[in-house]
Amino acid sequence: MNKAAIDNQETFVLNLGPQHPATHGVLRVKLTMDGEYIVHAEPVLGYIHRMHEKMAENRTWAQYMPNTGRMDYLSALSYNHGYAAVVERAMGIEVPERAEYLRVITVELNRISSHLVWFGAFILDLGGFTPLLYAFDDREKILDLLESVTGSRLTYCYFRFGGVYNDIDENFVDGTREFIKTMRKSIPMYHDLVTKNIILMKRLNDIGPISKETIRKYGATGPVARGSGIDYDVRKNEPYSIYPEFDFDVPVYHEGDSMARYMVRMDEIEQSMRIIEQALDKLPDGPVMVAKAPKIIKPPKGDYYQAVEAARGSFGIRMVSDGTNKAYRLKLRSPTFSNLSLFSEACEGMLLPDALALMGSLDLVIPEIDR
Amino acid sequence: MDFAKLKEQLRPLAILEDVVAEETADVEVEQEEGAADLDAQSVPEPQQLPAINEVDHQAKGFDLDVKVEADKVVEAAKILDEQGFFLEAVTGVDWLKENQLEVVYDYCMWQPQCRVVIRTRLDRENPVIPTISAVIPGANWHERETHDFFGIKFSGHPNLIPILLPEDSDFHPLLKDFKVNE
Amino acid sequence: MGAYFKEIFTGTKSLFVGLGITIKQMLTVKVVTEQYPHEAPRMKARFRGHIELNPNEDGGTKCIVCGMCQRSCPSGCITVQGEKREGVKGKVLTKYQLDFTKCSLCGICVESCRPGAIRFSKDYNLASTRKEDYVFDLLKRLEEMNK
Amino acid sequence: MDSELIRVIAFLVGIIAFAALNAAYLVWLERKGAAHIQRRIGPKEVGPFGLLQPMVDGLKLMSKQILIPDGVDPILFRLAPILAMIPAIMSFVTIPFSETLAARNLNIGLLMIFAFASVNVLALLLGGWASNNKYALISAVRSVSQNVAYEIPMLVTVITMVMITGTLNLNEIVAQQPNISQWYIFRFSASPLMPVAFFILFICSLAETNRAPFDLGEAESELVAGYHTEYSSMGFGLFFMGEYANIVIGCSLSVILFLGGWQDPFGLFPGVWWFLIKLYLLIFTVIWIRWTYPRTQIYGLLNLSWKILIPISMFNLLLTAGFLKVF
Repeated sequence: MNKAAIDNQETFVLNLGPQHPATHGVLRVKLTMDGEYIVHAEPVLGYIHRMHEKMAENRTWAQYMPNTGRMDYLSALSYNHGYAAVVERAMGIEVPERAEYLRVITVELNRISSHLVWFGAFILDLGGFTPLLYAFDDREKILDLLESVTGSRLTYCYFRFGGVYNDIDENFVDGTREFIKTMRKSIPMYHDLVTKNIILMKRLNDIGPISKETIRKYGATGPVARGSGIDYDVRKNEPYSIYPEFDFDVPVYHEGDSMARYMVRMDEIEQSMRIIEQALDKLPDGPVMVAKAPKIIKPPKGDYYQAVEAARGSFGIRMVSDGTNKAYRLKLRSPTFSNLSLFSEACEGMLLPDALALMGSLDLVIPEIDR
Repeated sequence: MDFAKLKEQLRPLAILEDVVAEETADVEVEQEEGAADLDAQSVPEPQQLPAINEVDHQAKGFDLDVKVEADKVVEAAKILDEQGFFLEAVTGVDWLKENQLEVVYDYCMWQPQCRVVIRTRLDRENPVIPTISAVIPGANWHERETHDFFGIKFSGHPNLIPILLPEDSDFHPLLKDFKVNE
Repeated sequence: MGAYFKEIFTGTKSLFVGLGITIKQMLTVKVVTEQYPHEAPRMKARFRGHIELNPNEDGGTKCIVCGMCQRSCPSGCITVQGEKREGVKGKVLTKYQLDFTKCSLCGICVESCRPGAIRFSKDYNLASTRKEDYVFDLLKRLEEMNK
Repeated sequence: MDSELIRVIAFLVGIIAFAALNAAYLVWLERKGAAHIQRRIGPKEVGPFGLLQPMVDGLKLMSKQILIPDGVDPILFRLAPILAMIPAIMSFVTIPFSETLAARNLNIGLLMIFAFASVNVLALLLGGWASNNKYALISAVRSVSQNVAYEIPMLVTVITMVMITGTLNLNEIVAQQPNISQWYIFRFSASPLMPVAFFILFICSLAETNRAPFDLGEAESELVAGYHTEYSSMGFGLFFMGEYANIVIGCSLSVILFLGGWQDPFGLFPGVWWFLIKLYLLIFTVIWIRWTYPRTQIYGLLNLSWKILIPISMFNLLLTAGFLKVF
């Protein structure tokens, strides 16, 4: 913004990260600062790059499933879902209805837990510590529920090609209903404690506005896009699994500022709960695994694409199969990679704390960016 | 968005390609296949159609598949950008046997849902392709990533340094002849 | 001017509401944390710990040394060895080693095992300063379990 | 030795011991309070209810090596933590814990406290500057602008108080409020805005001591640890103690000026316990506030000061002057 300042060398470079409390992981942002104003920001990525895409080429299709959950440790199931769905699409596997319901229930639970962590961490970025622990308390209930079904708490690896690997029991259904009841009570509390707080409103309203055009040019998706007035949700626009059977809204806010993104996510928690409730009501009986599951996974030649709505946006998998038991090429399109790429443009001329609020509102999960 | 109009706009960009008999399976095409293989360099036969194919979304996950020459990707990006598409990802595929590198651009539109794939093949020895980051700034990082993984050079790219790999890396791990040390 | 005072008023009110919520949490909600070393968590029935050999009725192993687990493991952390013995049909398991440093607890091995010879253990309390401690000899573990 | 000297030495030792112990146990209170607000238990392993935890923490801090990083200004770097501590301790000299329990019953006690309070900001500035660390420098600059902004409404409010009380002597101010109806916070005959004045003073003392939600200086999610990023061991410890001592001073002032100091609310048994009860209730409020709100932003903070607190305190000043003239 301030060209004169750069020319006169009145700027300095501030290294935000790779180890910094606000970057939630090992992201480094090279900030050129004019006082506390950001002249230029350059995110430096790749500190936990693991080359998941090469691993896909060295493992069988089934063996790669655990990897997908490890990309985004907060909403691992969405990523499992995307991967399972693309292989099923290629092989033409019909997933039993009950399995689809279980997928939706668990993915939506996982989405709520992811948003809760984001909520806590975002307020932590803004200097409020307590909401983090309230959010973690609520999330703990989800983790317990998911653990009772999948067997683990973070990297679930619950889906299989053609279904899920375990059926749920009555306890899970009751527990989920119980959880939704308590969550319905918690959300107004969060709104009273955080959303309506004048300090928070002052910090988020009109901070970091992102225009519709910027969103489109950078390919941002998910709550970031929906906070800028773009009504795009893969679950609605390009329905997969059994999402068309549920009645839910896509929260859209038009302001484009950090508050809008915040509100989108808070509203999404409510919508996810609605989906879960409907799914529990309609849950059909039947197998959770396709009866004639192919023993050896060898998708036919060709390339396939599948997008799913992960907690952070549209997660896409482009797979190229050469008809063998390993992927020829597997491209993982992670939503936060695109979402973060607009940060550099959006934060120019902002104060450092505002830029961190903006960064927090993008909901970064670094392993997912770096893959 | 008018899908048919978009197809018309993209049609001139697509390379001409021998039609592989599929859903448009005609007897003529089948006859031509052998002939086209014999002299691929000859003047395009009427049966060599532009490589712009509508794809069954249910089966493949995208709607339009366009093969273009490397120097047409910018033009394609402009057309799609004007139509309101956004760029999902840029990536590559290494076709070692054919000694070619494929660059794939995934475009998507929010409403109505439409996914367009632009793909182009490059020579593996000298993979250079113009950048589309001037048209779509979001492509910047995706192209850097593709450069990291495949060594594809995006000419005109403002900042083609490694993004995910270490800044001093000189290897391209997604090439098929890259050896993985287990 | 009206908006100015209104903002002061609503803002102050929101601050007091916040204070009310936290003090209510402090006074009414009981502690939810688990006092870990004093009270150990109970693992869920499906908890995916590291694998262990599933004993049959007489304490032996059900393993038929087919090697499916070894092949299905994405990380290559399972080593199975067996040998032919006289008078016994099929192979006899001589070594079942799990390199837990590489294991990602995905559970594919357990699913791939047709005789049901391996299962998840409930161990979560794994800590050591040496890497070698995480190379488990599951056959030995089975013997110890039988004692 | 004459008794006056013994008295001074005894009080000095007492004050330093009080400041140190108080800081240690305020940390304990802070951790416990935060924990229970957050549905946790907090320190509980060392001693009953974790009461020995602050002692052990203090020992740990003292036994650590003082690291002086390369490139720092060696003199200023060492000076800053001391400078953070001294004004806080000096201010204690004039605080009347009870009618007789005060090191010095100064006529200009109020003035002295504010004089030392403004020195405090120098410590932050020096610490931030000498650390040769960009985060610390940003933090120092923020702290200074914040302190300057909040000194004004604070002093205007205090001037209002001085106009009402007619004295700068803290003990006399307390003596004027023998029971709850005569506490200055409820003295509507002096000015109908007295509770507002109390809030302004309280908010300002929060801001002056860099406490949440005004802790821009050590905003840990932005500036790592602010001006004491580079400090280790007791260098950090002194900053820490200084901060808590300042909280005590700020809250004491509020108690003395508005809540009747050591006076019993019912006018029965005045004494040091009443002062301590009021003081710690107010300190608990400070802690409670910290664990409730997110941090303000620098312009929000300055807006609050320049657009809200200063006009209101100025108005209050005029109003009080008018009331004094008329009644």
